[in-house]
Amino acid sequence: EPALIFDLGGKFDKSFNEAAFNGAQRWAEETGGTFREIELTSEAQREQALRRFAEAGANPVVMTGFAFGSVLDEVAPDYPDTKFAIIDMVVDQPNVRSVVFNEHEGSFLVGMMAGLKTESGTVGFIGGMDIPLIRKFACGYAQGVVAANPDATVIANMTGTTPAAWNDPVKGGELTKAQISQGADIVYAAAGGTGVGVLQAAADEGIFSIGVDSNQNYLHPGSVLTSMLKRVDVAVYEAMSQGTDLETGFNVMGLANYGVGVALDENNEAIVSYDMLAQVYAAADKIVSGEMMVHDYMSDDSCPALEF
Amino acid sequence: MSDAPAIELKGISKAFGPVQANKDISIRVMPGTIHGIIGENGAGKSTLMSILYGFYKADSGQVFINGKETTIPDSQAAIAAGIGMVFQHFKLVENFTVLENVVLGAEEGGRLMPSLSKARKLLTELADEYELNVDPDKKIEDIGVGMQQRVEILKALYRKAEILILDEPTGVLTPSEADHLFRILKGLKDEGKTIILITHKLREIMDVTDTVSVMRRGEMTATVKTKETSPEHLAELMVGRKVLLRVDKKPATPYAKVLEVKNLRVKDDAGVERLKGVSLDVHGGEIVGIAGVAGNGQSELLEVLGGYRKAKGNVMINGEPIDLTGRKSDGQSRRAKGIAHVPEDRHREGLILDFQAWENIAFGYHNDPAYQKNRWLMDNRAIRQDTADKMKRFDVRPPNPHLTAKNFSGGNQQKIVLAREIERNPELLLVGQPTRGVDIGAIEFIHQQLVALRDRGKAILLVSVELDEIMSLADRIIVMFDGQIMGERIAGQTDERELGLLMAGVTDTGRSPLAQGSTGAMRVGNPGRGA
Amino acid sequence: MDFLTFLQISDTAVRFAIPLLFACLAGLFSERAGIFDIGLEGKMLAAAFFSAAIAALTGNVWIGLLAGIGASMALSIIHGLASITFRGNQLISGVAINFLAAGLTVLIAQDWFRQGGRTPSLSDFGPNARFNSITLPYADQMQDAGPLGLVYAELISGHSILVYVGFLMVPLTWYILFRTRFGLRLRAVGENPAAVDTAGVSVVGLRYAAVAICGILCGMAGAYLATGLQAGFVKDMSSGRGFIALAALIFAKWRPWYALWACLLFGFLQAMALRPDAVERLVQIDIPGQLLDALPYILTVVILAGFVGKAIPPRAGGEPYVKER
Amino acid sequence: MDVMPKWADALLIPLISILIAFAISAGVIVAIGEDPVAALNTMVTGALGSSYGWGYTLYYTTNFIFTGLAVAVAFHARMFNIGGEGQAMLGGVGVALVCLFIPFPHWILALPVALIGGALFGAAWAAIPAYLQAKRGSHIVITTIMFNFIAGSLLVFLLVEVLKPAGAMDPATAKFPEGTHLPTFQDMFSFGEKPAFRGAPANVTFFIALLSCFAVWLLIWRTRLGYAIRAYGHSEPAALYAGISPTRIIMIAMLISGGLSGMMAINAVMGEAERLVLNSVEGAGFIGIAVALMGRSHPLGVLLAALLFGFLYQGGAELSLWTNVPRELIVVIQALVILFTGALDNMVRIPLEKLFLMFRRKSPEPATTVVKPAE
Ligand SMILES: Nc1ncnc2c1ncn2[C@@H]1O[C@H](COP(=O)(O)OP(=O)(O)OP(=O)(O)O)[C@@H](O)[C@H]1O
Ligand SMILES: Nc1ncnc2c1ncn2[C@@H]1O[C@H](COP(=O)(O)OP(=O)(O)OP(=O)(O)O)[C@@H](O)[C@H]1O
Ligand SMILES: [Mg+2]
Ligand SMILES: [Mg+2]
Repeated sequence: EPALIFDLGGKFDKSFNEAAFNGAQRWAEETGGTFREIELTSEAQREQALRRFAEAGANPVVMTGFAFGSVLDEVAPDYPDTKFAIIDMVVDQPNVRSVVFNEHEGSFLVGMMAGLKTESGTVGFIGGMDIPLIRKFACGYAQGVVAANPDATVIANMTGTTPAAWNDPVKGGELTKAQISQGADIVYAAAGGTGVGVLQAAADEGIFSIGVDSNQNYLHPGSVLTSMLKRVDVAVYEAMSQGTDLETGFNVMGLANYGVGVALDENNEAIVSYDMLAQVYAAADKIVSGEMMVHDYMSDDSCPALEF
Repeated sequence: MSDAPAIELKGISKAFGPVQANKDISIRVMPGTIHGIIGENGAGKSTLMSILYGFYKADSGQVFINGKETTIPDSQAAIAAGIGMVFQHFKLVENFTVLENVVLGAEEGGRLMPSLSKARKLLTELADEYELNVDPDKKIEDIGVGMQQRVEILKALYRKAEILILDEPTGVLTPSEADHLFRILKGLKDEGKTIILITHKLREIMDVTDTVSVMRRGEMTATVKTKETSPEHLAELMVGRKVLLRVDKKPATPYAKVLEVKNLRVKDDAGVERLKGVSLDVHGGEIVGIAGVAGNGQSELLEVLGGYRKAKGNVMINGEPIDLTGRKSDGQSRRAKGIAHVPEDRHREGLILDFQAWENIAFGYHNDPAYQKNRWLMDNRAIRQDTADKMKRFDVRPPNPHLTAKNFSGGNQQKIVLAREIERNPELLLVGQPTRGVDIGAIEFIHQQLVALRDRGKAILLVSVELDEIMSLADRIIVMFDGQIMGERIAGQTDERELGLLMAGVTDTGRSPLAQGSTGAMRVGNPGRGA
Repeated sequence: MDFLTFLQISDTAVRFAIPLLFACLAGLFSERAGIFDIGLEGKMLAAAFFSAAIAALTGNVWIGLLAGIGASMALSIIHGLASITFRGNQLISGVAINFLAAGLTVLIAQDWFRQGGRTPSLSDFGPNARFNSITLPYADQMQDAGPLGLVYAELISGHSILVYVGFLMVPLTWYILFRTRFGLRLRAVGENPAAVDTAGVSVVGLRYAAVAICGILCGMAGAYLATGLQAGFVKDMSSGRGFIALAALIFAKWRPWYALWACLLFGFLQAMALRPDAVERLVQIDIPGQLLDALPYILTVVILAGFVGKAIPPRAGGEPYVKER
Repeated sequence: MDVMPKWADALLIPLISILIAFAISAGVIVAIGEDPVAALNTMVTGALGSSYGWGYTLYYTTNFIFTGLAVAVAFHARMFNIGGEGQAMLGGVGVALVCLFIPFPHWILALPVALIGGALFGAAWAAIPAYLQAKRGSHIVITTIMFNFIAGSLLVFLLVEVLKPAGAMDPATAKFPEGTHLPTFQDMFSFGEKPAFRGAPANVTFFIALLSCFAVWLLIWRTRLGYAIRAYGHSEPAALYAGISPTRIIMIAMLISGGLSGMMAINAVMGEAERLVLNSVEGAGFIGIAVALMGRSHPLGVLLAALLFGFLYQGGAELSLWTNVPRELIVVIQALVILFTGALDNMVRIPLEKLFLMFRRKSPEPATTVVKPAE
């Protein structure tokens, strides 16, 4: 029986963790299997949850979030017969599968859409906790914006420096309003549960927003321009499907293997033009083929298109 | 005016937990009279009056006002029945104005401003009528206690009280303020109001009351017409036996100077000067008594000498100066110099009520090497042994070192404090109100112990508001008024009248430290704010 | 910082200040009556949850507001029982109430909505499920009518009804405290309850009244958080605002108008923490956000220490009124 | 006069209070549609049914002993130190600095130095509110609350801007070096094949906590300083009269209190996480209040109460792992325990006193009460 551990944002953050949950749900529906799950409510539970699941024979144990990294690094050797999968972090242990995403590629594409859609020439980015991973989103986004619209300005804000930043919709909303007042007419939220507040504020103020991780277009139809899909669901689904034979090692999910992408559905078809889509697809092709490189912030902790 | 009593209480009982404060008390007070109530501390006087005022609820009993049975569940009902009360401890809001205090609870209508302006008019009328002048816009914290008491009386009158209860109103007043108060009370009585006056001072009872009731141990022991009784008789009723007022003692044989105080000055937290240059000395083998109305600096003097108030000036013990401001100005350093101190308030300072007797015997002397097992730990067994010995010698009952201090009666609590301090055989013993709230038997014992210490050649500085106690115990008497020494007398060569005048700040030029350079006329000083 | 940026930060500051203000005035009523209340946080949190939950269930934010007030009142009554009727330690009671709210809101939220301790977004329940912002008349036209017009359009207009109610509460509180019989008695009971008692007024009644008012105002604070500022409840959403309100109360020396300024100041600090860019442009140095976060508390400690004007609490504050030992 | 015998005051009242708190908690569990008996069962087996469970229970207990003692010591000086949370955070910083920057060859050396580091930092954080209370009369409760928040911000700043290793995403320090690894119960008590306490974080600090209980008992009831602290706590004017300096007592009591809170970090930071993370205290500072209240500020009582809360914590974690009851249930129980043992104490005491009084009035004077002096 596989197990899934959600990070602090909680299963229903409408974003990252929820995507993981959807993947597990899909696996359960397709195979009729069951899985154990737990939502962490405190830091100290991480290790305990891992150990308890491993001890109880759950296999594989899937966890979402980089914060599990150091804990898993320690726990994994204690349970050599259990397979672990961690998302968003690389843990170098023989029984661990590490899944990371090329968020900068997906962010580049939504950035392009923002650059094409903006009327004010200013677009915003609201990150959750200020960590390299989120800067990677921001950097990809900014590159995309500039690629589509060289004159555009990107304003970037982070919600905070602690995990609380993933779950602070009030602050997200206020940051959005601040960016709107600075001229932004599109904001991209890469902030977990905080993003709920961002999207809400954008809808309230009548501007566009861009969702993240899950398809968030349905949250405010006509206001959410698109969502940067990060197929955590796929990663979880695959891990669970492989079961005890989970293939360990390093696993990158990018545009090429449909790990990231943009969300198009009936909720946003009216606001996304054909021309816009054509340009985005063209760029995606180029990225996949290697013709175009999107700079990854985490490769050298710097960003050519944005200053933090 | 009907001939029904203005107040009649029948069978009032009240217990506070295990303490039976009032037991089956009945009393009748006729309208248009002043009725006195006397009794020892803790006799239950305040409790009885608080029940009448609806502040406490009686466990049983009935109240009749003007012949009608009245239930008084709360003070509102008492006010409605025409009762007003001035409490022993005033019930005023310190940072409200006089006006606000008077209106509080008697406002008219929900909006404040109209009732305030209406009250202001009424207040000036009342003030004129009864000579109760107060500034309605002054804050309570800015006026003296005498003034505060007027506000309390005005509060009652504003509520149209026909029956006025005053609980120990003169304890905080100077004699002249007290005289003024009694003039007012007589005026009220002449208007037909009924007044109940609680006091400890037999003289006041004899002067102003028409009838007087005596309480003892929660019971009403007698009610008599004032004209038909005498102070001695009342005292006997109060304590339940003949009172021996004189202390048996040989004349003093003073030795060398032990304590020398020069020009001591103290300011309180509010910056008011409470000691204004006090100088005195005490020799070994004598008891020097300090007389004065409470709040004239005696407490501060003891506190400075005892080491818990900082001061300016010079103090020497056996010729050695002691630190009045620095690190060595604390109680521990004083004790090291051989100063022991029986504080005025045993509940507040002298004892830790929640500590057991043995812990209290070590109190203040907890650093004594005899009480230590080693460098780190105290030797509790030694302390308990020592306590048992001391309790036996001082006849503390019950002689149980493990009993919590609050479970001893007042007299025995005081004996514990005295045992602790006197058994140290100090060079100088400071004693404040040694027999306050202590029954007569214990008083005798305590006085004997003090005299015995004196006879061992030690110096004793005694502060007491009981003039009788000072006169019978002290060899020399110093009178304090408003932070200054008014005069000094040899005990056998003075009388209450002379001391009373000094206590009121009236001094003859010859001997007063104040009078130097003055014209030689009689002077009347201003009282300081009471404590 | 240009004027517009300033206005926009102020606008955020107003929204942040309002929950503080409600809670601060709540504490003011309670503490002026002699009941210390460190449970403002908990009451706010409980109110936030119940207002959002009931608004979600009924689709009507006004019913939600009532529910929030009810929840906050329930905790107030517990506090009253502990500190008035049973003469317990008010601080301990406050601590307990904070925990109670933190635990119960999540527990109930999980039971009702199964969303990990949050309510669903209120925007899913129709337009009446939350307090929407109100555009004051002519706000749009005033936008270009000089700086005053800008202030009107950007700062004054465009808040939800509770914001305006919050500001109205300040003069109202002042009036009640200093111009009514009730206020006189309330202040007296916080200074010397024995004086009130002997004047024939019920101390217990007054203190319960104060605690109840505190409950109502905390309820509005919480409801504003969850249904005005946000569209739903998330776990721990009061995130220390109750304590900042407490700090503001001390900062304001227990006075209503000062409370307004203190809350606006603290709201402004919070708003500045959101705009490190503007702050940096203003002061030319990079102030760590954490310092801005901590500033309200630091300022309060400074005030408490009496270095800048002494804050003297109501004299009978924190002490149960004991007539019979 | 004492209405009730000592045992009733020390045992009966807390016991009844806890029973009420638990009864209400059971009601809460029923209300959210779970079975309280099954829940209790899960908690007991999870927390006490295996050496693993005990390993967690005792780990939490260790934390709570420290913070409980901290609150208790301050209580004896009649100060309500709500600042345990912040003091423990700072204690964590002290421990982390010691562990990261001093190369220790062996934990035997690391432990005492880290202990001092943690205690010093914790005490330092308590010193400012203590000073303000002693010298400026600022209410210790309010200042310690403020200091909790300031500590939180300071810790974030330190972790994010100063101590976080380059490239790391967590706001946490680097892993402490091997030389600071404290022996866990698993290291100490695993004999033979199957390891006991496997993976559980309980470690040698537990014994330090027990020692601290004893030390605090000695301090409070056997030393001059303890005597002075208690005397001051009962009556400030009396302490002044006796020559006990309030400033000194306030400072010392708070420094000890803060130091004890800081020592908690040995267990949580050095023993468990082996690095300083943002939330290593996890509310233990507040639980200390409940523990001290329940334990009547006596070290033995604190120990027992800490054990109870350790059980609740571990049991609650198990509960949320295996059932749908969220972990917040423990927070609710904790709140109820604080409410009933602390604030609503009189609700139990008053009726009980009446009962004893009735009983005493009927029966003749029992042996323990006062004998009225004969006259
Ligand atoms: N509020 C109270 N709670 C408990 N016990 C009380 C209370 N008030 C008074 N007592 C007790 O009741 C008894 C009677 O006290 P009361 O104040 O009536 O005496 P009193 O005659 O006025 O004494 P004093 O002359 O000192 O004013 C005392 O033993 C006292 O300790
Ligand atoms: N406020 C109080 N609270 C509790 N118990 C009290 C209180 N006041 C008095 N007692 C109890 O009542 C008993 C009588 O005390 P009180 O001081 O009235 O004695 P007393 O008759 O005046 O004796 P003594 O003559 O020795 O002073 C004491 O044993 C004490 O335990
Ligand atoms: Mg009295
Ligand atoms: Mg007595």
